[in-house]
Amino acid sequence: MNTDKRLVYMDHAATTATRPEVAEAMLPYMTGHFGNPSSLYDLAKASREALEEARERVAAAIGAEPKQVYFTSGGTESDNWALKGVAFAKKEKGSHIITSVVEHHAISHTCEWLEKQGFSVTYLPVDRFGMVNPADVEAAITPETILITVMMANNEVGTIQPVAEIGAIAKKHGVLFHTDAVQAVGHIPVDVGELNIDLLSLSGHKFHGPKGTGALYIGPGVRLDPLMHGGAQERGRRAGTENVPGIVGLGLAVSLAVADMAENAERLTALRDRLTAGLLAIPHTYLNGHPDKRLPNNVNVVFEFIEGESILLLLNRYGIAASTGSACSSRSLDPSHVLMACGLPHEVVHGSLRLTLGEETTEADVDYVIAAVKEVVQRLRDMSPLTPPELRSQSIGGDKICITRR
Amino acid sequence: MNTDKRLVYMDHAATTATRPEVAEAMLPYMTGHFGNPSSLYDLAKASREALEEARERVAAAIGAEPKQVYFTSGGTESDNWALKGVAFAKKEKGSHIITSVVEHHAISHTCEWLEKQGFSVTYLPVDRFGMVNPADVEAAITPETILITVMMANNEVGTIQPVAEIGAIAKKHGVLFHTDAVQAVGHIPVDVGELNIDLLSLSGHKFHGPKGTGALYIGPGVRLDPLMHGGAQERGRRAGTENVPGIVGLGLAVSLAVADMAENAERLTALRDRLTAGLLAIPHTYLNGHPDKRLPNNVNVVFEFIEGESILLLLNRYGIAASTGSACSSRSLDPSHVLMACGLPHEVVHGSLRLTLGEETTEADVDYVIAAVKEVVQRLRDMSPLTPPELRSQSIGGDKICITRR
Amino acid sequence: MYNEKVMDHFEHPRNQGAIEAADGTGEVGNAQCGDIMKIYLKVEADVITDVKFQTFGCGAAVASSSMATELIKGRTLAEAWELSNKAVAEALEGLPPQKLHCSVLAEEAIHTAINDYRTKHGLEAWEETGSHTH
Amino acid sequence: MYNEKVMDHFEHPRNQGAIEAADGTGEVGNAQCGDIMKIYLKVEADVITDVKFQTFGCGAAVASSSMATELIKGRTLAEAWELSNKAVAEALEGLPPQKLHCSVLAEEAIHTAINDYRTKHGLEAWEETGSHTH
Ligand SMILES: Cc1ncc(COP(=O)(O)O)c(C=O)c1O
Ligand SMILES: Cc1ncc(COP(=O)(O)O)c(C=O)c1O
Repeated sequence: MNTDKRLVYMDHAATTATRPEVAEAMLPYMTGHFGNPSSLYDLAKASREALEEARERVAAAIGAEPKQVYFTSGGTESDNWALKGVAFAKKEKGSHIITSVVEHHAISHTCEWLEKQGFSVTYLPVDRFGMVNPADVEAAITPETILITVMMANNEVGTIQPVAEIGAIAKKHGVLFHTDAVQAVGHIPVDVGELNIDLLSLSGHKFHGPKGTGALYIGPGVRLDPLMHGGAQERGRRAGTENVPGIVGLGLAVSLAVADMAENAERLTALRDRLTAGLLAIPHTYLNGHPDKRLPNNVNVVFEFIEGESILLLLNRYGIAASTGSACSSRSLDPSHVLMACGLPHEVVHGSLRLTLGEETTEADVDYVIAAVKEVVQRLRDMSPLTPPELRSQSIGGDKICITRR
Repeated sequence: MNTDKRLVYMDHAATTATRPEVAEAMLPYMTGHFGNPSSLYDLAKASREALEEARERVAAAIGAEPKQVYFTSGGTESDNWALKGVAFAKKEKGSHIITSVVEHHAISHTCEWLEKQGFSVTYLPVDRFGMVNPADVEAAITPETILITVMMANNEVGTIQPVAEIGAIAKKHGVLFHTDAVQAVGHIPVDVGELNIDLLSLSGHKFHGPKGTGALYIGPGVRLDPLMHGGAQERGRRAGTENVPGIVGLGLAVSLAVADMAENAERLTALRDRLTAGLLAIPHTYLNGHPDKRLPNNVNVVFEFIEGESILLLLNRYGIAASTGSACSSRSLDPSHVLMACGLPHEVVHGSLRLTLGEETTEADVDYVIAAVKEVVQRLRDMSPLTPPELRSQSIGGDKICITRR
Repeated sequence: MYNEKVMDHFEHPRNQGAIEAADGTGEVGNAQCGDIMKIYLKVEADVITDVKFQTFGCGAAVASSSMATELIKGRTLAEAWELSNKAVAEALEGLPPQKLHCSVLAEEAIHTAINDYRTKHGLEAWEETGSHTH
Repeated sequence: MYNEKVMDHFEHPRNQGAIEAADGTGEVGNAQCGDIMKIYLKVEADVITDVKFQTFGCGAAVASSSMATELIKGRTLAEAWELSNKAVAEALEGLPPQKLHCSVLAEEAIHTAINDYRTKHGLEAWEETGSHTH
């Protein structure tokens, strides 16, 4: 086993480090300018101004107006708010929601809960690349439909959905359109106007902003109940003392992410493709998600005959941080619903590996990961009862696993 | 006008500065140990351990077990979750909730929303000190009652409710008991066991912890629906990537607050009483809230004939940060529902001033504030058409206001 | 929350006080809503030679009273009648939306004071046109 | 998530591999659930003289296989039959609750292999008592 103590973080879709300059920008609002922004004394002025500057920054990043941006505690809250908020506000008008089978649990579990409250939900299928067909969206619309929610980019397989087409359909039928853009904002261009988006969720820690911060874009004329009832913060729509330091960090992080986005995306796409090619050179390995309509930083593959948690544990020994859709590594013990929805058989889903790159990822990292994965996959295939003989390693001794022949 | 640029922060019930050592403790979890705690690679270990250490600290502060503590984004979320969570989980069993008229809006507005969803809510009255009568709680219980929610200490008038008695009644009748302890934790002793509490809300920024952090204590056997659906974080009860730095800060802050609590409370009580006495020496001035069953740091008075926003604006010129229950300073333009509930007439409510002290408050601060308030009250009374002649100042010239006689 | 002009008029109110034996007075608002404004007029030959105010209310209420009295001092009653709440708010370089009603109060207090003067002098009260800008 | 003992057995699995012409083999689990364990036994005079495993599964599955094979090596079949999943988990100094089923799998794989040996040798298969500790 390789004992190189290099650290290669390839789980940027899970979370990212807060940029040092973002953390630094937050500090003054923790200890010094700590005033409650809604107070009228001078101490509150700095927090109030910082709040509004952050709102402008988030708005600019998604082509919105500042007053359409509402701060939340993260992507999960934004998703819950959008869905429950619209559902409860519109329940007199209708009770049907359209979504897809590849949404994040923040959407799908919310939909399931709403079903228990009497709403009906259509879960649209996807093709083998994880892509929703806009025609399916249109076909699912009924007079009862109050909301369509389809994510902008998938967190597991990286597939970018045809959001513009879905937005146009929603508009044509006068149905509200929400998109979970948690994996998209800061990574690919997002413009709520061009895409006909009524509601959009984003989360700070996915683009080197602070954890526990997010926002919901609410377009003009959209009515929704609060998820957080209480004080009159956020123009009465989202109660709770504002997390000013977090919001400042979110604002700065999104600005920085968007500023470097095009350049970064180009570099990451090249690295992504290099990594993909390297991994697909391993026999019985397949790419998940769309070959090119995908996030610039996402690689997701399956290796036949082996299980993902084992892959992660061994990669960890190489200092590589990654993720899998295997049931064994999820707390719910269910295999990835996204990979299943793409048509992968159960047993293969367990052998998936997601590697998501970031700004600091280098070509050397990619090559190191390719080499490590090769070793790990071989080692586990040697151990697996499923591996066909021709894939087993013949080497004996060393740290390698050897097949006992008697 | 006094131009002394001293800064006296007396709005600790609104929010507090994050302690420098708390902010410092958070930093490593932003930039270095940023791993998602649910991942299985080494990078996640530090965040996971920090999370569990914080959970132990919060649990210790309220006499709970770590596994009964669930992290949230603040007091508002905890309140919303407790109420909506129990309501939706128990709606088959019953649909009646008991609360008081002096709750924070995070409770009262949530109750109003639940009424729209078909639940019925009893809003118990309070006496002139803002105190709920436990006998009223017992009398309000019906076979339909699923939840009693009464706050531990009031954020406006500081009155400490008879939570132990209410808890005992709830237990006797087998009804769940939630308490909003946002103003209590870190300020007065709280023990969920002794008080028979099933659910308890707390918020980090009220005891020098970070904004955007909070927790909900959920006692054994309590069933409630999630407010945040999504990932399996917080043992599947509260979804969303954990705000590790915030949680670390919350944990440290609550430990520090509780460690100094008894000592601080004693010192603050003396300062509070000195401030109260100084202010009550102003004619036509009355204390709001309970004379001694009140938070050690809370002073709330009304001055007849003048309006609170004006008081705050002038105090701000003295560098004093305070708050009022006047409608004019609330975004909703409603006067304090708490003061109204205590039986104060509308016109008097507008003249209320809340001063909430903190660790750094000195006797000199208190004396300075007394002197400043005297000047401000006189100045505004001189301007008011309601002020009886004997209360008007006779002085002419200077920065004082003079009555024109022709 | 308030701009500098408003804060200046709040902190250094012009014409604050009462006029004993005023020729016209007008009091509007009520304590329940948190705003009472009282205007005192001294009138000579149809011209407002002096004006004072007393106000119970928020910063915007005080500033509106101060500005409104400044704007009508030395004007004829007819001119003063034309002073709109909008003009008061504009002279203050803007008020927060939820505080515009304070400028309305100033307009109403002046109207009430003028009509008090008119009726005391046997003249017909002028009628409100009811075109406040909120 | 896993303790050091588990990680040690996962990273350095004992008795991993296959035995050609084994006297008894047992395969349990299925790929759909993400766990398959296969045990190979070499038996001489009722004693397990050699044992190997192949496992498709998570860290706990591999570690359980490794530990279970260690525990039965050199034991009689009757002794090996008595090995409970609990004993495997304890020997590993504990498994996360959601991973206890991996130790059950190891117990089952051994039972299957033993009965394979027994039936091949014309003996009656032993019966499961069904007392796994989950
Ligand atoms: C697509 C998607 N939606 C929602 C979320 C939830 O965001 P958060 O964990 O910030 O609440 C995530 C990430 O976890 C995500 O990838
Ligand atoms: C009694 C009480 N409950 C709830 C809250 C809401 O807490 P937060 O603003 O942290 O959401 C507050 C403070 O604002 C409060 O004082």
